[in-house]
Amino acid sequence: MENESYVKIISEWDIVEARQLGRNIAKELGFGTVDQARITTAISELARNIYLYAGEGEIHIECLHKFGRIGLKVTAMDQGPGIRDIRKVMEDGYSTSGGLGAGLPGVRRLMDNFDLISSPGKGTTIQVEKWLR
Amino acid sequence: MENESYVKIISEWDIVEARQLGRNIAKELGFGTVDQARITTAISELARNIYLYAGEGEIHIECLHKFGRIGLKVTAMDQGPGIRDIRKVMEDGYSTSGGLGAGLPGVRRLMDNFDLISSPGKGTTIQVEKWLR
Amino acid sequence: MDFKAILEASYREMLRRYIEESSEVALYQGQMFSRKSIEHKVSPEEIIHIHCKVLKDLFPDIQKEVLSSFDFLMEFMMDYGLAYQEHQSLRNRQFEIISEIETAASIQENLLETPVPDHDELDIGAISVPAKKMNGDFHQFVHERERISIAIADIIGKGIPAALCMSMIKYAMDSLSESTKIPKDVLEYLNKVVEGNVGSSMFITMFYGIYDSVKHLFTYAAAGHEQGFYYHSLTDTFEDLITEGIVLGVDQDVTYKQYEKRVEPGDMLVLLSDGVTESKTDEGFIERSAITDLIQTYMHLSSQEMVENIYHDIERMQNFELRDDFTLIILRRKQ
Amino acid sequence: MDFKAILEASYREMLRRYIEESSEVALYQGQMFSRKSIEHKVSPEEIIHIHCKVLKDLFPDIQKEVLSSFDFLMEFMMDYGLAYQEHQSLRNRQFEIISEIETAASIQENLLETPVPDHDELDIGAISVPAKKMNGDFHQFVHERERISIAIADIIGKGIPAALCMSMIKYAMDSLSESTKIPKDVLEYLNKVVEGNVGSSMFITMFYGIYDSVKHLFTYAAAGHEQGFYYHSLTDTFEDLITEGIVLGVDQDVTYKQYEKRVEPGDMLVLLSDGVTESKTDEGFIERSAITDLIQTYMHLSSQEMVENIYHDIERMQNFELRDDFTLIILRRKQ
Ligand SMILES: [Mn+2]
Ligand SMILES: [Mn+2]
Ligand SMILES: [Mn+2]
Ligand SMILES: [Mn+2]
Repeated sequence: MENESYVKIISEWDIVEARQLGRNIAKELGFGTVDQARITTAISELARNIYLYAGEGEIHIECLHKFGRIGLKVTAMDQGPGIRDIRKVMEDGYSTSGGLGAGLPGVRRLMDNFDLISSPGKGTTIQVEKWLR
Repeated sequence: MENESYVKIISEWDIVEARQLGRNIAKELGFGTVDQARITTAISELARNIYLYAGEGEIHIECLHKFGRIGLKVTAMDQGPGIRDIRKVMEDGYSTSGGLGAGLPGVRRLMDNFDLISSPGKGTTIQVEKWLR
Repeated sequence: MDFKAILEASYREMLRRYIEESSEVALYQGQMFSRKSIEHKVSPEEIIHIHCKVLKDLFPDIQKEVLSSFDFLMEFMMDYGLAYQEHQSLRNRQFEIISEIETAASIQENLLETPVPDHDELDIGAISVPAKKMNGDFHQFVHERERISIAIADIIGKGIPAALCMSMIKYAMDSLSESTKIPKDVLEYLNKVVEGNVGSSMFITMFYGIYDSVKHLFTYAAAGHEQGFYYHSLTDTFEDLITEGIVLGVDQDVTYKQYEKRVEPGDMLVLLSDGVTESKTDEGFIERSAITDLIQTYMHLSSQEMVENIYHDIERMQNFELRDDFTLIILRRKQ
Repeated sequence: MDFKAILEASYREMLRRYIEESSEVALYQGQMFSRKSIEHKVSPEEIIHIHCKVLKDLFPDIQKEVLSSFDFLMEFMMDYGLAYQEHQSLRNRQFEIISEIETAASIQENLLETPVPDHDELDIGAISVPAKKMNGDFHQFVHERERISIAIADIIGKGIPAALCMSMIKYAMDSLSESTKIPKDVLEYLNKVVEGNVGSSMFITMFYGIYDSVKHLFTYAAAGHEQGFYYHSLTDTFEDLITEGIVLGVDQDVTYKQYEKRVEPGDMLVLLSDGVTESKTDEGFIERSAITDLIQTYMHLSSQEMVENIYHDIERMQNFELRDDFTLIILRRKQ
């Protein structure tokens, strides 16, 4: 297993590929079925956001080994329009109201760490991590 | 099958008996598994309320035949302390916050019709109905 | 042992028992236990996972395909799980907001407290009840020597925005210099304040009157406010307190007309907000005559008892749901 | 065909495909479809029921016990289903309240709008962001001839109650007569207003300063407010703007000390609310030195760009959750 793998998100099929990649790596690292599904759902959401709002971008998946702990890190990046009001999209009930799915608060809940950098017009990078318990 | 059956609620075992009675009648009337479970949950909640707040009371279950439709009616009655603020107990999020379960708003959701009469110091009567679709 | 381990062990035991006996007891226990897992924030996809695991233990020869079907079910439940976690967080926030509104409402109540003037020759009663937590109606009594001024205002709109706007009006009223205290001047001044400060989205109706308790002369003016009543003791009849004038906040340069009324012994001034007259019952809006009927009914009581009884009657007519803030003031010249 | 029939048919097809191929595509489709069923308010116990029914169809020889296990699972999910329905209803109510608060917030924003003064020799930047929807921080610039007055205040508390209180302060500031506009007098006057009007529950911290743009002299006083910074261009060092004085609203008869500072070219005044310095990150509260470090980082930019960049950095450090209202003003004398 390489230390970092990535999927280019251009079509909806790539979302599935990113999910598959994430699930495989999560499994190899020893995550249980529920956590595998959570990691996959988070990746799915991030990839779908790229597909829907930025048109294209990339999902990178890395294995983490820090302080004797094992984890998985997902980075979603795009050069899309960026997020104008970050606090708004991080608000509960904002994205789910239209059946838009988990949204970024959902991604944050599914994972252990969450970080977001976005500049309007330049793009968005989201990094999330999950640690093996 | 008689047209009306009832269970006296005195101990926690009677809650189970009321549930069983309700489930049986619902089944006989032709309700599907999901609706059987809903009716049973509603009865369970009403019986439990009697057991917890009034000490004792009764659960009556009737078959309804009206306008060519078939239904089931549950009446929960007690001579307990009554409900002081009806608008409060019918409020969402009020009873569920402490893990108290569905509460009366839940019972209302599980069934088709809901009616409540309560006088402080005299007791409470709740009637709910569910119709076969 | 942490809750998830307890959950798994209990689930196994309850499910085993249910499959053996098909008993209602096991189902009841299941339901009781599910509340505990809700309390412990166990999400539904975890329940599916535990169910699958327990099945595998209980039925070692279960079809592989049936087990794998649970992966699909779990995936399907994932978004339900998230919706459910969002629920927890929304509910907590909701409780926060409600307690905040309650604090604000009690600050407002403090701010607007206005004792009813006590006067040998006058009997005054007042009641003001918000439809929601915060009051968008305003009333104020000021008693200076022989003059008693009475203001009653209604912000168009209810709730928090109205309350915010009203605390400004209150402040503006307090900073009125004594010389300006002539009804039409007061309204013209407040009109400028509202126009300048509140923005185009807010309008306020207002009635302002001054009772001279030596001459028993009531001087008043109004800005688009619900008309009050005047009760003539001599003829036992009611008359509308007709006033002209546009609501505050529409136009900087409005002028208001001023009116006068000589008040005889036993006569009454009835001032109100539209929440009183526009009360909606099952039979539709109540008529203004219903209010005067109620006043007739309770006329033998003190003014304060009158306004309270009328409020309670109207509250009940509306099934205990106020659709608008309700303010009613009665001033009677004693016999 | 109604949604439940579509759901059942699609579920069967997706599950069959998943069991055959074990493919990620089927799982993805499942997740997408589950959103639709959430939208259509299908509760989780119904999903369990459908799953069971489909299994029975797909595997006619499935163990009877396995099928009956689903009755138990369904019972267990019942309360989850109710919690989930409650979620829908709470969310709707919440949106109602939130829209009310948003209206109030936009009124407030209108009310508090204060354009940053434009001056040949000064470069001023200001940002004020509420932690919740409504701002409990206040700032105001008034530019009259050579004098630019800067007020910055913080209501102890946040949200609606603070906002209510603040609209009064704003009104009191507006009614200051020009003669009173000496920092210590302003604070002493406002102290009386707060004491008299707001009640014992509310306290306000405030900084008030006047910049004389001819003499380049900054005169200021403060009431318990978070200390600002003074940047000396010559030595490239920061100094705390130390002030003495109790918060507004505690004691009627407080007097305030007044201070002066001669501002040299390139020097900066940094005024803030405690929401800036008491930002809490994962590593604990940020140090005041973190603020001056950020100022150093962005010093090559305009004052407005500086305050905006500093805000965005601190917002991110806090995971986009502000714990308090955030107000930051920088005034720099141009080189
Ligand atoms: Mn109103
Ligand atoms: Mn009204
Ligand atoms: Mn504050
Ligand atoms: Mn603060």
